[in-house]
Amino acid sequence: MKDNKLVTTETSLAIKGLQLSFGAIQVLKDVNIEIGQGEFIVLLGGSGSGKSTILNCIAGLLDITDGQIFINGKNVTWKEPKDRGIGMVFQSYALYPQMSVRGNLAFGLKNARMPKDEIARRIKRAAEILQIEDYLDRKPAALSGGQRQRVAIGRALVRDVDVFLFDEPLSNLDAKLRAELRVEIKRLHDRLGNTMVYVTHDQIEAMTLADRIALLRHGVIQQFASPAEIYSKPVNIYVAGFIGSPSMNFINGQITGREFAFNAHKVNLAGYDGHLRDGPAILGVRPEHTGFRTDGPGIDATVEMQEHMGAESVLHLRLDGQRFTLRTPDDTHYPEGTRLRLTLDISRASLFDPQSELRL
Amino acid sequence: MKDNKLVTTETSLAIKGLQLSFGAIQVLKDVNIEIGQGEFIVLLGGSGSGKSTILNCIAGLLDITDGQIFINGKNVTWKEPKDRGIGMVFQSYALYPQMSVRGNLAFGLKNARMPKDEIARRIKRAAEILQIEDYLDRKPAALSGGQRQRVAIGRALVRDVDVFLFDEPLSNLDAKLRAELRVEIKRLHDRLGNTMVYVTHDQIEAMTLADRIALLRHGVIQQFASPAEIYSKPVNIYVAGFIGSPSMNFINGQITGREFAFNAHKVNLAGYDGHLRDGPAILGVRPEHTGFRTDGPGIDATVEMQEHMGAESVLHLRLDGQRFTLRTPDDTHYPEGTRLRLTLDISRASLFDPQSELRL
Amino acid sequence: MADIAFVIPRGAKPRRRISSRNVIIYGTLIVVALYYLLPLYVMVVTSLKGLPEVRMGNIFSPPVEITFEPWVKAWSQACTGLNCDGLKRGFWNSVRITVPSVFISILIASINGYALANWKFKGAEFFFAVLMIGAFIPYQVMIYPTVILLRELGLYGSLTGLVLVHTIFGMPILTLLFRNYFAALPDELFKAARVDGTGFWGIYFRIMLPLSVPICVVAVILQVTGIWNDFLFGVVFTKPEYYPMTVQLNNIVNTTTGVKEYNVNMAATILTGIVPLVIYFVSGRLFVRGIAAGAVKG
Amino acid sequence: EDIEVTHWWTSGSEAAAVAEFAKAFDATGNKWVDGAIAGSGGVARPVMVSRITGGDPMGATQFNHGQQAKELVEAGLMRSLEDVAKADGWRDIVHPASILQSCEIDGEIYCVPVNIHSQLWLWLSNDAFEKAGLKVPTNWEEFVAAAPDLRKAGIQPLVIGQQPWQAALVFQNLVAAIAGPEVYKQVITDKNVDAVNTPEMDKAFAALVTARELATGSNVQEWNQATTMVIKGGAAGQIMGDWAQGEFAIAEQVAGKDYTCLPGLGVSDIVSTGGDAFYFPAIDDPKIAAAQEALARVMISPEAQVAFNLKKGSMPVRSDVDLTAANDCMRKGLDILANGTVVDGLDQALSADASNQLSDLMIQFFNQPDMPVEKVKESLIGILQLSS
Amino acid sequence: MARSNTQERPSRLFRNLSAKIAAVPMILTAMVVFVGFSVWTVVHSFTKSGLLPRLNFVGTLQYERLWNSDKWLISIQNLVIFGGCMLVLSFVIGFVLACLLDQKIRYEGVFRTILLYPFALSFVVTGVVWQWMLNPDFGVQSIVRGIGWESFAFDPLNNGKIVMFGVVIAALWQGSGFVMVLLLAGLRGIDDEIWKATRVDGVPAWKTYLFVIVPMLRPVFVTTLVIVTAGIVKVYDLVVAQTDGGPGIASEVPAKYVYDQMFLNQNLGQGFAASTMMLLTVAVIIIPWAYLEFGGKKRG
Ligand SMILES: Nc1ncnc2c1ncn2[C@@H]1O[C@H](COP(=O)(O)OP(=O)(O)OP(=O)(O)O)[C@@H](O)[C@H]1O
Ligand SMILES: Nc1ncnc2c1ncn2[C@@H]1O[C@H](COP(=O)(O)OP(=O)(O)OP(=O)(O)O)[C@@H](O)[C@H]1O
Ligand SMILES: [Mg+2]
Ligand SMILES: [Mg+2]
Repeated sequence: MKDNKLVTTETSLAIKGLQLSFGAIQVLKDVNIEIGQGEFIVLLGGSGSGKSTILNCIAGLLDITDGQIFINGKNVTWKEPKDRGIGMVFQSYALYPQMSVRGNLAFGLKNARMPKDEIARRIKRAAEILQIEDYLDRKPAALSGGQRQRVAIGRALVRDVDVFLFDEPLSNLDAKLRAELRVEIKRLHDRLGNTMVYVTHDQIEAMTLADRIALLRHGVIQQFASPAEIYSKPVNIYVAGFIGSPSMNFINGQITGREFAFNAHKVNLAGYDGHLRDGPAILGVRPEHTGFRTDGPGIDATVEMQEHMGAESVLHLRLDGQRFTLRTPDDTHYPEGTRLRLTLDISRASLFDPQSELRL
Repeated sequence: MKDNKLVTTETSLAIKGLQLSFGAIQVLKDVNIEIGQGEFIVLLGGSGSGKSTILNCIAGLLDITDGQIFINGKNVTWKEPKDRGIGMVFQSYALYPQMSVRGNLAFGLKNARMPKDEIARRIKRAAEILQIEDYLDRKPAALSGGQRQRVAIGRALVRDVDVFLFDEPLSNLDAKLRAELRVEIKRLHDRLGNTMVYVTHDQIEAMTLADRIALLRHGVIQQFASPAEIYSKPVNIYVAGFIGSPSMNFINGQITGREFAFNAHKVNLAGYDGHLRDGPAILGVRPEHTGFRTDGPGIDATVEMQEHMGAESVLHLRLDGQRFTLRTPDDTHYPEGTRLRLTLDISRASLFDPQSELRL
Repeated sequence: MADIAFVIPRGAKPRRRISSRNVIIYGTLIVVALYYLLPLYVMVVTSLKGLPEVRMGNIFSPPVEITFEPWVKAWSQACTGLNCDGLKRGFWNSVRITVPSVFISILIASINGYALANWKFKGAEFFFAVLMIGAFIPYQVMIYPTVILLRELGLYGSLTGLVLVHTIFGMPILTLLFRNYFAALPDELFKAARVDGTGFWGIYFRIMLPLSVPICVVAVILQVTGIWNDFLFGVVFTKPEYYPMTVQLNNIVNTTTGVKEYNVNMAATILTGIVPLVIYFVSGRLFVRGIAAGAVKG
Repeated sequence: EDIEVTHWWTSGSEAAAVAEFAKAFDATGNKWVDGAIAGSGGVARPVMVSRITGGDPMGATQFNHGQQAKELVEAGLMRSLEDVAKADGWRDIVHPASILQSCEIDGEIYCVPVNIHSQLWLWLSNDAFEKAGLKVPTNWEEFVAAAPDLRKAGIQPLVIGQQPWQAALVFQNLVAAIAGPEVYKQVITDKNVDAVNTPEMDKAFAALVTARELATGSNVQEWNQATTMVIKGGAAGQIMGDWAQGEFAIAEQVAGKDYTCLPGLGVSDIVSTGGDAFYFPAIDDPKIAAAQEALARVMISPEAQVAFNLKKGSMPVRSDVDLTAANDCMRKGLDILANGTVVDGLDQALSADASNQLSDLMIQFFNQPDMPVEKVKESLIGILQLSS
Repeated sequence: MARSNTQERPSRLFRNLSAKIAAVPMILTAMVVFVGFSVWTVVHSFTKSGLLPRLNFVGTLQYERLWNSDKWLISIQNLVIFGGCMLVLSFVIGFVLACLLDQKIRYEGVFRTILLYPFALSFVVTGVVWQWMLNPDFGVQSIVRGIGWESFAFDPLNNGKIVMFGVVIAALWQGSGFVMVLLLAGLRGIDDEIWKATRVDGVPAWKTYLFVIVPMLRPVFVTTLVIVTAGIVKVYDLVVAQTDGGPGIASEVPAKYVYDQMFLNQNLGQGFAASTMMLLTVAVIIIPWAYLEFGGKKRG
């Protein structure tokens, strides 16, 4: 799906058998990730799933319990954070409040005893890239949220590191700014070509930014694949439900041959991309992959509510007593009670085993 | 556009000539709003635009500098908050941490010396509506964010008030939960039919929830209209840019007769809904109202970047050296440098006067 | 007035200056403030009276004849044994004791707090808990072993020894303050500094210390007050050439035979208290702010 | 050589007395460095002990002679003055001998006694008796008999301050005067428990109950406040040591005219010894050692003794000096010292622990009108047993 | 566990070495001073040490004597009275004042300064001043009588039954301002929206303070409680300066008992026994608290 950047086969960052416990609580359970040079990886997951913990392990800010971490082929498991060739950007920006923007950018370089003119050169370059030249002498308190976050990125940028680590860098910003900075980070990645590991719980960010997404739950990676694959072929119900907004609709039923039966309805599974088997199953259909018309054949559903979003709308339906959502680029208003006929796009749907919750 | 609820002509809440200053700083400048019975009004605006201030004035939590406030026809300008018939839901939930959920719900009622069985009845009803029956005996600390926010709504609900006030009730929640609770609030409104005033800076919330949106900037209402109208006929450039994500594209040019000329291009303005006049103008086109094809006639643009979002994608283009965004339900990948031909949908576009920034 | 009741409410709520609420609030506060000020008033008034007037009159009556004699006497003439140079000598000793003690005790405690809040190592919490229990031990209990410790260190009777004692006994509360304060600072700041290649000391001196001004103010006030007012350690662990002002104050106030010169006592008392009072009056605002900034977060 | 001398003499007369020593010592070519700490022994003593045990001793330091410094001596922290004492024949010149014996540990002398305070005095306000229309009593019985009339006249018969040691002092007086010096020696000095239950002691205890009755209503804390009541005539009498004279002197009262002093409560001619002594920490520096010796000699020299004790209002430790300047009361004391019975003071006889316990016991007795004598006896026996 | 490219895991001891080195003063203080000295004290409490500490053991003799001593029993009783009054009153007064100051009043800074300044003074000063203020002849009592109320009697310092209340008055004067400031800081930390919520709910202010704010201030109360309690257990200077334990021994307190035994009575063993009892009490109160506060949860 993506090809605008060279993802070399050379691994830039490798995590092997990473385990981490806080006291008796095991937070990370055998995490394995290999990331290619220049790849943009997003760690996605709900709150407490262990995203920040993985990032802190990569950065060397947490002592791991077991496992190894390699950056550019070197084992850095026990290296100090500064010696790992990483830069990190935090949710709360974590700018040094008593230093000017310039001071913030220079801090790490001064620590590395870099010559003055080299520091100045790098700050100049970073400031240009991030368009923060005008604020270089301000204190962080005098900057807006977006500007602060840019400075925070700049702090990683000047250090000329191999791997950028972002811990929910945008979640303190409002929706509009978030969308803007998201684009900027993407441009930055296109321009710099560094490896980036980006933590977020926002699936839009994950979908738009990532070359590959690692979806975490309770410290276990559920799926590590490209956004398109995660979107279209979620490995299990959790992933399927997590990705996509509004969430995927799930329907309990029974597979018999090439047919899926639920309540009084039958759906033909021709075109389904997966391994069918007879027996109970759960059908997952995304709201945006459901067609409808006001009459004709199809599964019967009633409009309960409609959310208008300007360019599109979401219909909240009732289908045999269950809720069903449907998304359409069409903003026509359907009053409560309107009856619709649905058609499910089976080629883009997923079927799950109710026991193992895995995709068939 | 909406008709599923009776919006009577009777006003439920009226704000007349509201002014408010903190010391020398005038935060609200002559705000006038009339809200019908059962209407859902969203106050939308950037940070510091005065949204919370208006809400606090309605609630009686701030002493106003000038103006009058009527609730259900009664002048409540100098009334105590509790006597205004309002309920309020806060961003930080503001639950009483040491009381159980039940205690939180009952606290206000006990203060009003309501009989015990009536309190129990109301709590039961609210708990049912909000589906928090199972947590009634838990402390807020043992609840998730979404549950807490439900309890906070319940606290307003049990008081059986005429007007519900919400101050960014969802902004402490993560994206997924926010979408869910948004739907719930909408359902609640459908069910209760109370007047609701809802503050947010999230335009999606505003668009989906509101019967009418009051868009604020620097304490002045820019536009007070239905979401559809604000979306399709923004009164000025600020409103046009504020609503919609990604933002509307703005193109400087010249109107001559029924044509809009910019750079080397000419666009026919037939079908434009507004009063045209010759002279310089700014054309505003929403990303989702721009069609494209890979060849054929049309305005020439080059793909710079593409954001994939699963169900749709956003194309960041360069059009005569300027940035231009385009949103499409199509997720096909267009590599960087792909040349596209754009067609602008003038019937859904807006033209603005560069001086006054007002829509023509 | 009657028609006002019929005015339709509009505009700002008419704010009554003398509402019953305000009467209660300000009334209570003023009464309480007077109660708090009374002793100070008595001290000042008494110190400005001549001895006969003190003996005759009531302690609250203002001086009939203002005299600064008691102040002069307290400052430079009152005798302790054979030395009749008043509080003057002790004043400079107190400065010599207080300045390094305050500085060093705060430095050490802030390092402790920093290590506890940001660099947790095994057992750290245990040592801290012990320290907290130490805050409750009456100093009197510790005098004897401390004498032995100082003797073994060869610091007994020296200024260094006294500074050490103040550092040790100030440590529990100060460490608590700094630990809570640093724990309340965003963890990410600390992480960012580590990624930027700063070590333990670099982060401490260049990130944490500059950020701890509010809590340092609290610590300085607490320590200046505590150390300046200290009598026990000053007299037990040093020798006469280092005796702080409070020893002279004690000598003036506690002389048991002869006539009590109340006016001189009061003047001496005020003079002794003046340094902490000034520090407190100057930085009282910051004190409250600093406490709010983290000291009270359990 | 500079010698730092620590003491707790900070009041006017005390400081003046110390100055005499300093003057005399400086005249020997050495220098007296004053290290006064006010607030009586309670504040000063821990400082002194700490400094000595802390390894930073002063050149010389005051203690009440008796048992206070015994352990320091035993620990080898104090130097022996035996050589000086032998050479100068202190054992011959110091009178009474008991006062020097208090400085003796294992046959060696460790301190220089500098003065004698007798604690056994009853001070009466002539004014108060006049007001009540009474004759000034000449002994305890008369005083007790006068009490009801004094009360009627609104005068407090006996005033006792609330400091515990004042109560112990009253007890000491009653034992010495009413039970007699023999019994006093048995009970206090020898800690003979059996002697507590003698008829003589019963009389003393009865007097103690009487004293409690006489003292009811006295409402002062410090001893000098009590003395002030006597001076002003608000109270008729106070049992206090001879340092009370200082207060009368400052108030410009004349012995015999404005006030009357009755040694041994006017019952028997006794004085107690007790007082102050200087000890010299062991310092490993011959020059300082020499200076210490010089100081010791100065302190006990006749000239310094006269000068010091006149200022201090106490009696000299040697009988061979002439105190012509002494007033009426001090004369009485000196006479008894020369001819009468001498008993050990509490500090000499009891350990600090025991004497403070006694004080606590007595103040409790005085403050609790319902406390029976039996309880006092019992506790007294306990204290004596503990300290013997 | 065959690792190919394994780097040795550094020894636990040397991780965070700087931090450990920096903590050496704290560790030494904790272990040598607070633990070491306490152990030393406990050991010597079983000896007959007099003026100097010695290891001449006498079993529990000192404890028997301690618990047979009226003075000690009175000290304990006084500490309980003093501590109870101080805790209750300083919190009530401190909290009421904090609430008053929290009303967005004018001249808040002035009032706050006035209420807090006694804190900058030493206990000795406080003791002396209040000894004076409470003197029946020219203090409060004489003033009240002077203005006409002849029978007014308030003479705590000369009345053994109520002398502790005289001490409490002085201690409150000095300490309640500090409690007030701590609680005020806590009040300022409370989310504004809670206040709004209670106003919308129609809860009267006093009820809000009592039922909503006080429970929310729990951590602040705990910290304040620790500081105040530490001060109460240690109370010494104030009593010495104000009453010197009098009248008689009516206002003795444990710290003074310890001091007097060690330095006046020259009976270190007894002083150490009393110290041990105090240490024990402190430990019984504090250790559970410290465990809950610092042992249980990870971050402060
Ligand atoms: N210092 C710590 N001590 C104990 N448990 C911890 C610690 N830090 C994190 N945890 C636990 O580890 C788990 C993972 O935490 P982590 O911060 O990595 O989550 P996250 O995915 O980043 O969540 P969020 O989106 O909320 O930031 C959580 O359950 C958390 O409670
Ligand atoms: N108590 C106050 N004193 C002075 N200025 C205030 C006060 N409260 C608010 N303001 C100012 O009033 C303006 C409007 O504030 P308000 O809280 O209403 O904004 P808002 O629209 O709710 O913003 P946000 O989205 O950040 O909550 C801001 O500029 C703010 O700085
Ligand atoms: Mg996280
Ligand atoms: Mg707001």
